[in-house]
Amino acid sequence: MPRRRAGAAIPEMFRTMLEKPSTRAYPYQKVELPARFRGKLDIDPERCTGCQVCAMVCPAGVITMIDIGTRKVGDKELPVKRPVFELSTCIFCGECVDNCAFKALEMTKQFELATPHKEDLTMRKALTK
Amino acid sequence: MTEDKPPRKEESAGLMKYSAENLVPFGPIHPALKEPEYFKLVLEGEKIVEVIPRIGYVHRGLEKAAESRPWVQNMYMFERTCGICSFVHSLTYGQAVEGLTIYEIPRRAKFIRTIIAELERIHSHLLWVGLMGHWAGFETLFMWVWRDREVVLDLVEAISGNRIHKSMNAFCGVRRDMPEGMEDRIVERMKFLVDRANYYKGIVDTEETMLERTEDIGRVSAETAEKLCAVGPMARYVGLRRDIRLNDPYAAYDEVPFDIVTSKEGDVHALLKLRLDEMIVAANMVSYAVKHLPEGPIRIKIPPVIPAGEHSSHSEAPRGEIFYYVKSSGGRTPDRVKSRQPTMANLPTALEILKGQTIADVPVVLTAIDPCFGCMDRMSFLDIESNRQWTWSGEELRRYGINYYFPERMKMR
Amino acid sequence: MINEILQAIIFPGVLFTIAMGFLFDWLDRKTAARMQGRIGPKITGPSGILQPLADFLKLLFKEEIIPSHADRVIFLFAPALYFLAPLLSMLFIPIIGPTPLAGFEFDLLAILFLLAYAAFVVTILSYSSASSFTTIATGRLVLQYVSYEIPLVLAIITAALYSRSLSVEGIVASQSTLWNILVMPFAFGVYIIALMAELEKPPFDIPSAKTEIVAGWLTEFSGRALSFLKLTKEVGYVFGSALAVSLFLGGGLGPEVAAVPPPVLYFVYFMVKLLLVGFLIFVLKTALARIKIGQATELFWKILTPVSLAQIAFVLVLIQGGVLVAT
Amino acid sequence: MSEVLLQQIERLAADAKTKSTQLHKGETMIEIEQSQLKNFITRLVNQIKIRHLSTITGLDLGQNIGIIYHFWRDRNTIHLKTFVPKTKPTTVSIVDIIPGAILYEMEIHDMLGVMFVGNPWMDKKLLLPDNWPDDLPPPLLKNVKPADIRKRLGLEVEKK
Repeated sequence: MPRRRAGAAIPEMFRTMLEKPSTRAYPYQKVELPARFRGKLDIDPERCTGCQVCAMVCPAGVITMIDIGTRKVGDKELPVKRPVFELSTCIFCGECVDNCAFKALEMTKQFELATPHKEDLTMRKALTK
Repeated sequence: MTEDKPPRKEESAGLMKYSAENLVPFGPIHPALKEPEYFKLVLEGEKIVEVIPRIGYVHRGLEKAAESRPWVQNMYMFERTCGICSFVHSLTYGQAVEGLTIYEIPRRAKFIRTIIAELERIHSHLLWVGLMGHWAGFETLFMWVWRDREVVLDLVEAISGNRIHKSMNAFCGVRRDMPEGMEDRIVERMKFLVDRANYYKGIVDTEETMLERTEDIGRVSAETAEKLCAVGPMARYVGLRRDIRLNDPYAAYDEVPFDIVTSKEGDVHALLKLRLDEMIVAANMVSYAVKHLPEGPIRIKIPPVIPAGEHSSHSEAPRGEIFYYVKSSGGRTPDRVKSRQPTMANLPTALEILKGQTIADVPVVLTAIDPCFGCMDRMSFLDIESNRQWTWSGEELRRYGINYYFPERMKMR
Repeated sequence: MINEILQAIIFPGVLFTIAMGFLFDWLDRKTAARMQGRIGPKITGPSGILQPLADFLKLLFKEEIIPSHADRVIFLFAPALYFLAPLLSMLFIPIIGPTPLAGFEFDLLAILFLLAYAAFVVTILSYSSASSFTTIATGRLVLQYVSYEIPLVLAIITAALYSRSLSVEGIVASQSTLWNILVMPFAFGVYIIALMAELEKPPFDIPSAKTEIVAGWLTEFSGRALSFLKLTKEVGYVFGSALAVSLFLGGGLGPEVAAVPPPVLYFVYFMVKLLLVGFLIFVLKTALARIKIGQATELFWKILTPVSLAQIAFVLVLIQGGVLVAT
Repeated sequence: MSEVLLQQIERLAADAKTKSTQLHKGETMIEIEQSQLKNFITRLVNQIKIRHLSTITGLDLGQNIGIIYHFWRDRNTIHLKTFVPKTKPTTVSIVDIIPGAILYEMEIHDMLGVMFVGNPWMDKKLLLPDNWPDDLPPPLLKNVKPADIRKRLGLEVEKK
């Protein structure tokens, strides 16, 4: 049993004092993000075909498909759908990105998403196309 | 005496034998508890003779929700049962579901699962050691330990892309491979963590004030702990060799050499040292697994329909045994998912330890089991109080509050 | 006359003391942060030096809530009474010269009285807010007070005995050749430990242990009262360290200022010693975990009281034997 | 080791006039009559020394409520399954054999309404809110919809 004494941490305290502090002064000093960081979801409207796979796998119900018109396949009229993202409920799992066969979805490095208006986090980018 | 008063509804029947003066509430909001839980302490003077738990303040109804969601979505939902041991939840749920399929998990995926699970254990244990310092009033230990915890979190972030909810698991594999060229960095960081853990062991062993707070507190006999089905560090600190990694290996635990740590002392001080020792073991396991990572695929894609059947799986989370039971009727959604968290299993032991202690020891003992009440509460249904208040306007809420606390003032208006 | 009033109000009187309180708060936070690997205050002023002032002002403008069960009179006025104690005591400490602002022949007794007075005010203050947390805190406060009071007074008395004076001025003057700490190191140690208990610094932050009883006796206070209570604690910190400097470290005396000290050098010496004593407390406070009230009582009664009694006996033997008599 | 354990379990199951099925490697499912349950668990604990109860699962099986006791030792998991009719959901408590089961039984009582005779805390709620009405069905039954319960309690939050 080692000797009991009060103040066993003092030598280490002085050593720590001489070292560089480990705090990162975040808003003043930007954080370096790792290559795999999963931030805000982004969509490339050019590539999206409206196949609905992302909406099916999303665990948080972020993605809803909206009809934006119809197209003719043979003699049938089929609806054309595009996703709308309710990013305020996104859990950043990246399952939709993994499942997108057309590589239309992507997780950006953007993480400063706080906003006073919830509507700001609704992404309707794909609808405009 | 209070006999002539009608008992309040919540304390009816079973508690009649205790008079109201002997009941001391602990929680739901208490500075020692980071999450809302409620314990009714029945006292005899300063001594506690009976503790009645009342959990369920942060329940979200996960098990019911799981029955209406596809298998894959459930994995992410169960990962969010807990913010600290998130990976091991998805791992166990994944294993339970994988047992129903015919696919074999690739060996590389097993190793990656082991690495992440052990990193998570280091992170969880460091968190607990830091919190123990915080609760004992030793802020410096708290700050240092949490600073070192960043090392693990940064590694996890580099591997999985996120610090807490890793979303690494998929059925029959993992979603992301280990990044290129991380091996040296991980081994070097693990060495650093082993050094730090050894240093902290020295501190908790020699620092007089820390010893005075932790020694001889929270004792329980091995027989009692075994009878009460304690799991994880709570079982090992009284000498039970109960560790699922060793008893029933999953992932790559049968290929990575390690030995579990047990202690005979059975007090909070022993628990502190045991957790630091386990951290060292885990760090060595990570180093070994990274060096011996086999080549091969990391994932097999499986169809979204899981064959009918029932299967269970358990694994060793940082806090103890996590248990999942799944029943499938061959559809896209599970029939039943049962999940049992380690805090739930350790609670009877904690209640047993509390009996006979004084009120001053309640926070220390409850902390010792590393409670994660958020995990335990995954099960129930609706938070009636808060929901009802939610629909009120601010003025209504204020009036309700005044009426609740000062009914006489409301009458005067 | 004007000069004296200005001295009492601005320098080295009330305003200076309060400013020192803020400085000590900042130093405390900054050193503790650096020892724990953090940065500490950073934004307000250079290196965050104005942060304590900003905190004080912010609290000053916050809403004040009075609990319905509280004793309103005591709850509202006792913070002001408490604030007076260290401020008044500070006037007896010689800071810019060997003569304090308001010294008299038995001012050490006045200081002892003010120490007891502060403890008494805190106790009724805590008791007046009448919540379960403050009730526990009151019990702990009183128990802690009766534990540390005896060693603290014994340590102070040791210095007075050896210097054969009951005024701070006299004690400081008697140390021109030999500082008291060299004769009575144990008394100094006991004084520092008892001072930490008085200031409720870890490991003696038992009456305000935040993880056990929220904020202890401060729990029910808010707004103006809270800002002044916090300031009082910091000023008490300055006063306690200043008293240690005067009693054991020779006040502002040092090389070149033995006989007729020029005020500037005296002040510089005093401040350096003051900061050193403050730093000693910062280090101890950062290095230790909180102990339980029973253990604190045991420490003071079973260990520190005998130690300070032995120290007094040792000093008496020195005086009787004619060895090392102070000038 | 594992083989011996398996044989012992099978012998025990044969004694109880029920049969054990191998679910997967190391997992044994034993369906057992309610009346035999306590006897079986006593022997499991005392003779084979399988003392650790992982948890108790309750599940809605339509006509019946299934209660599964999950035990394990080393690489063997044993699921003991009994059935309780929904019309009279009462069974015996095993708290006197395994005291650690107390919270699990309370949980099933809250969630599926099964009464465990012999559990001292059966009159208390563990997870459900204190103001949960007595006439509401237990929430984990299959025919109970979360939306219905919300409506019944008047909690339906109107959407803007």
